[in-house]
Amino acid sequence: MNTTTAPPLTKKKSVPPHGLSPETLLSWYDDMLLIRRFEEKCAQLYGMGKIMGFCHLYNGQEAVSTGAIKGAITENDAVITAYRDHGQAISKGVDPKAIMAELLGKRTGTTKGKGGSMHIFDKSRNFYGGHAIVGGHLPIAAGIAFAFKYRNEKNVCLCFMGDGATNIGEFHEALNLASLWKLPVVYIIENNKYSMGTAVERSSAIAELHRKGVAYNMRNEMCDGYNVLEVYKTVKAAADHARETYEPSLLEIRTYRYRGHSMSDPVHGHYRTKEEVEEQKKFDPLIVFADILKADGIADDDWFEEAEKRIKKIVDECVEFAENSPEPPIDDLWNDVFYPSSGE
Amino acid sequence: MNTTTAPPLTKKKSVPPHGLSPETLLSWYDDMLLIRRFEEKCAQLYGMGKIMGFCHLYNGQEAVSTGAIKGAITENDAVITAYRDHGQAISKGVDPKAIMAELLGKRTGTTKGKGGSMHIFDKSRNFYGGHAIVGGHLPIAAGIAFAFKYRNEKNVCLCFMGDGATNIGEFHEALNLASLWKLPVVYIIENNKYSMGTAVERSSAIAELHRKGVAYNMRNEMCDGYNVLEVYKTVKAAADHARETYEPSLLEIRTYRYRGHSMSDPVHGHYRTKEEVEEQKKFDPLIVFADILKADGIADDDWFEEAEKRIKKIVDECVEFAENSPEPPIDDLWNDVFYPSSGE
Amino acid sequence: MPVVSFREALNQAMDEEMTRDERVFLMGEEVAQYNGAYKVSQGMLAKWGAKRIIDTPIAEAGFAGIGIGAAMAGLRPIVEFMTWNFSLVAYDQLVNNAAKMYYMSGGQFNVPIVFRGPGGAAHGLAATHSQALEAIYAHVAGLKVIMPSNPKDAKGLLKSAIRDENPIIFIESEVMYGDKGEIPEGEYTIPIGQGEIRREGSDVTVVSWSKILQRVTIKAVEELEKDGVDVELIDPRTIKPMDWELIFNSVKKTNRLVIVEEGWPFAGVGAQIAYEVGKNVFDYLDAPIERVTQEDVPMPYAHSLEIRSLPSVERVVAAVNKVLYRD
Amino acid sequence: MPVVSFREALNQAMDEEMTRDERVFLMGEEVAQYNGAYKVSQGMLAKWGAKRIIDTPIAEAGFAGIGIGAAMAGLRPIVEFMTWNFSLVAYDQLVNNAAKMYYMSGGQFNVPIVFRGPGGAAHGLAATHSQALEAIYAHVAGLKVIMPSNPKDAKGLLKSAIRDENPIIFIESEVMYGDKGEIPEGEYTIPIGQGEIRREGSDVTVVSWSKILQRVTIKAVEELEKDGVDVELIDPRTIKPMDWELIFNSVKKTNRLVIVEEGWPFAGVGAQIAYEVGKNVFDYLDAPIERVTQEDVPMPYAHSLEIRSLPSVERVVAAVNKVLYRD
Ligand SMILES: Cc1ncc(C[n+]2csc(CCOP(=O)(O)OP(=O)(O)O)c2C)c(N)n1
Ligand SMILES: Cc1ncc(C[n+]2csc(CCOP(=O)(O)OP(=O)(O)O)c2C)c(N)n1
Ligand SMILES: [Mg+2]
Ligand SMILES: [Mg+2]
Repeated sequence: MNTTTAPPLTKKKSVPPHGLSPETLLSWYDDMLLIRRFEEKCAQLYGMGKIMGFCHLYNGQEAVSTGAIKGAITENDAVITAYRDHGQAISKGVDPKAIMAELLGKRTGTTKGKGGSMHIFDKSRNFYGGHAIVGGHLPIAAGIAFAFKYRNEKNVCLCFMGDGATNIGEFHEALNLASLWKLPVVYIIENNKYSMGTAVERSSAIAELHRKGVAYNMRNEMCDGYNVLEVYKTVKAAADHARETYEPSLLEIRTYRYRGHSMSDPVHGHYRTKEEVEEQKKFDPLIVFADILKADGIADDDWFEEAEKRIKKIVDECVEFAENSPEPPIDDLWNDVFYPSSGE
Repeated sequence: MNTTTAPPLTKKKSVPPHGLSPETLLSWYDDMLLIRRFEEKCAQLYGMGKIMGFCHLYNGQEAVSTGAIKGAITENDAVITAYRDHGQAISKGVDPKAIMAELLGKRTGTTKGKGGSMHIFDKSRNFYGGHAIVGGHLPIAAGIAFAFKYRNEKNVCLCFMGDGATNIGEFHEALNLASLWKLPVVYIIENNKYSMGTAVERSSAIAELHRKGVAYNMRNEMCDGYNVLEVYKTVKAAADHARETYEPSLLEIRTYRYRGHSMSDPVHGHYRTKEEVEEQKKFDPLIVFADILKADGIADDDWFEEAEKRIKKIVDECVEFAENSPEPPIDDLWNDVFYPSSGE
Repeated sequence: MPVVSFREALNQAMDEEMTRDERVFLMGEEVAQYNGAYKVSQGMLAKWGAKRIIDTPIAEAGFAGIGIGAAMAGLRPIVEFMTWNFSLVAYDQLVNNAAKMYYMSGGQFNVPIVFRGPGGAAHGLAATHSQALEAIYAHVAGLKVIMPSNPKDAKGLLKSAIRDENPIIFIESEVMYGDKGEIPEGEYTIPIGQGEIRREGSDVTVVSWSKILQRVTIKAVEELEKDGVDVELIDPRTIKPMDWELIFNSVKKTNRLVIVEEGWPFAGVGAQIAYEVGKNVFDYLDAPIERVTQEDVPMPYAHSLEIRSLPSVERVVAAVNKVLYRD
Repeated sequence: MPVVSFREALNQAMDEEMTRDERVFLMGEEVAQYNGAYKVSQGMLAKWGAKRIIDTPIAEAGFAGIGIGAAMAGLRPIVEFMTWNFSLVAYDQLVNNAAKMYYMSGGQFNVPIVFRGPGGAAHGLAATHSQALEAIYAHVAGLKVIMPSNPKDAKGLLKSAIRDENPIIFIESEVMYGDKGEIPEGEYTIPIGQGEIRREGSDVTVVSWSKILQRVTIKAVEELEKDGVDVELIDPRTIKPMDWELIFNSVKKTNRLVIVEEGWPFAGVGAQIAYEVGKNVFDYLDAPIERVTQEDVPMPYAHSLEIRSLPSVERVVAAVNKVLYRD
């Protein structure tokens, strides 16, 4: 079995769906570009030893985060993901300054320096983290959706996972329960072809990961993750379906990670060739989307130059903010273990 | 979703597969009858307080154990199952005297009184237990098959589980690994319609449980578990396939449990009606098989009368043996914790 | 005062809290249609309906995680484990998600959830089904562990647990479900972290909890009383946070301590109590602290072996006599 | 004597045992093609091939269970957890199957298997990835727990573990993998259950193990030495079974004990050591036993908080001074 069943990589000009204003589309490009530049800065800072621990970058997968989160859902919808979480946090509207401060372990970080790169949380944005035990957040996503339904709210929960996460037991339990109980959750597999150094076909008995939904009688689809518009359409349909019927979906979005698994993993070597990575970069989601925007006359070269400047400034501000932020006071070590209970 | 997709209950005369001698068929009937009478005796002894703890009886499911174990596999093949394990142990040739002694907590029991009803083991018969944590033995079964393949042996491992066990994470992990690595294991779901008091359609998002194999690209089939010959054919095909190709199968065998989940659970009440149970008993595997044997002129009424006497005698001997066996000495408490290691 | 069974006390606590707060719901295997494997949720489906009394498939990690997610999103789940033995397949959810979420999120997402069910040995359930697991939960930062020994404490503490804003490990005992006891009229709660002196005494302090306290330790204390030994018996009720002052003050008075627990000895809860007492009231100790625990073996099935493996009246009496240097 | 890294020592142990016994194989995430997430299995796939060096999907319960089944069926698996944090999703397999199988089967199916990988905190991995879990494994009847602190012990003990007929929990440390140390020429093993006196001394006994011993306790001992304090430093090397005699005899000599461990305080391994010493050499103790442990909180990310949460040289020195009544 192999993954050639992936939709052919395509730069084909796909017309923006009806009802999306140029402003909206451009804001999506900004989001993707911000994620890209933000991550490049992270790599720098990690190299300088300013970011510690594990740091998993999102380069190459931006269209998934932007199309699904910034594009397909609303403020009140929830997002939960794994440890490769900077991109989704940004798309959900989490202040990039606070994310950068978190990475530097500062008191102004998203979790006051407690969680670090793998555990970004922002309750005000309905961003539920940032989870580092593979598969551990899949039932939590169903639980968030359970709460929405319990309160008769029409919100949905988007849950992102990697291809490797589809092989762990909690995937099975969470999807069966979500389907059995009709919980408004959209499970999104970001299939970037590898789980650390293990190719999909070496870890899953079926390579068409969305087909795992069949075992749960769950609506399932696959789409091209290089094209933000395709991602938007696919996720929007699933989210709307969940909103109307409470029925969950399992989506497989084919994408690719340009960097190593984490900062300690080389870009290529043991498990993939330099050629493979270069080949993939021809379908860079930023380029694919830029081509569409140009072809549709929504943006010209000047605009893209401006965008680079605008985004660079934001990233610089993030670093400045983070660098100038205070360390957490030592007393914080003993805070936030237990929420003070009025109960008793 | 409901379970009406089950094969229609049938007493249809199915011709014994070619190559099965009358002696063989009659030995199967003996095996089924022994299990039935053995379990009835267990119920009595439990009522008298001689058997302690949880005791899960097999009445109604005999055709599965006999057809699959006594029928379809050989001495060198391995069997592993859950806590409803007396029947499979008997079919695998474990001495019923030792099983009964175990239930009475005697030193002569299958595990010297250490394991009890839920943990029957017999290494000499390649009977790997008797496991009481739902789903916990599914990866172990794959591991036994792994060892067979590692040593280039042509044995297979039969792994029995209940319908409820298909919803737990280890089902997913074990089946994916067995298929991915081509391990010679046959997973058999004994779908008796209920997981304790929970009907299949209230616990699984799909009621056709064998279809879960699709998610693992695993050979999967369903068969009528009331007819020992159908069970034999289906399991034999899967076991032979595993022997030849190392490829696993997932079999769903539709059956029914006449008694409560365990001795503390009433036969009917909360989750099923008296009528349902009575209706099911019309398709008692012993009756179904007896009709076939008579129709084929392999056995007559006298033979069946004889069989009852023969089996009753065996069961009486089991009880006598168990009753007269010694309790384990207190020192046994501290034995068998660690195997004495020469290693260091 | 009304007399109710342990089972009814738990049922009342859940029922009253569900009345008080519509965010509270109960989820677990066989809790609804079957009225509970041990009938603790008797009648609750009929009264509250399938929205709030929910049967689950056998998927402990899955429904524990759903409870955690629901709690993060504003609900207050009660998750029943049919027995605590089955929580081991959900251990990661409790340790990495329930216990750490509030801290990891920098104080944003607290997890108000109660995990409850029977723990310890019953009779003849053997190794996989007879585990007293309080130590492996109390060891984990971010969890509170409660183990009541009687209906009054069970109801009062379960109500406090349901109202608590944090994840709670609430361990009962299936052999105690039928125990009857008086409970106060009407509404009451018992604070988490507050132990109780079950019997005042001056000769020796004995700390014990849950079923072993009720089934073994109390009997031993009665025997010792006949024998002229005046035991101060302490039921901590909450294992973590432990009511240290209560224990320290008692030992200051008696100068001797015996700890009786059902769990395995190595790094058990009693080891922590022994360490804290040794550290904090060292100068008051007139004898080495003794512990009575389960033998360091998996639980056997045979009755004679099972009872020998668990703490017994004889072993408790012997331990008390030892710290009193009597023989 | 050859000098090798901790990583190489482990690699040699596995390689030598695979040469000695063809039933031995290695299984885990990224152990083969990637040569190990931390390169402990460097070169092993190339040498032994895919039959005996096996990459697994992310399914810890699944492959731990496969290892257990293979061991029951006559093989001798080494199962690597990328880190011990991930063993929590397989906890039931280790506790209910690996630990209990031999006993439950009445002495028929022993489980000769080694579960190994790095434990404890590294740098900035935060709450889910920084857990020292020895206590929750040592608590369980039927498991042996080994925690070497240097290349020599790592190799000798891993070889003994692989040859042992029982399930072994073998906990390493990713920050120690690069540590270099002398090892004996050629074939050698170190017995499970045998501690080592790392430094003889007369004033106070300090028991510590694994990374904390190597990174923190030794430094503290050096500082104390300058300060004229003569510490007897003991590395138990095996957590369970613990080498009690070695510790008791040392305390009989020094009359004082400090235990330094990375894990959480409540019902940690140190609590058991404190209890055993208090019980067995009570009359020799001239001061309350002190423990230095991780703070009772989940691990934070920020460096300053992380180092404050873990045992430090300052805290160890302070504890030693305390039991010596110095200030
Ligand atoms: C239960 C568990 N096992 C192992 C790990 C170590 N680990 C972290 S990420 C990872 C690979 C995950 O790959 P995938 O799910 O495809 O996500 P990706 O990194 O490609 O985004 C592994 C094995 C873990 N965090 N949790
Ligand atoms: C992990 C786990 N959860 C819960 C239980 C309690 N339990 C024992 S048997 C059972 C029902 C199993 O039903 P099924 O798998 O259909 O097998 P059957 O009893 O019908 O043969 C449950 C919930 C358990 N033993 N293990
Ligand atoms: Mg991936
Ligand atoms: Mg069933």
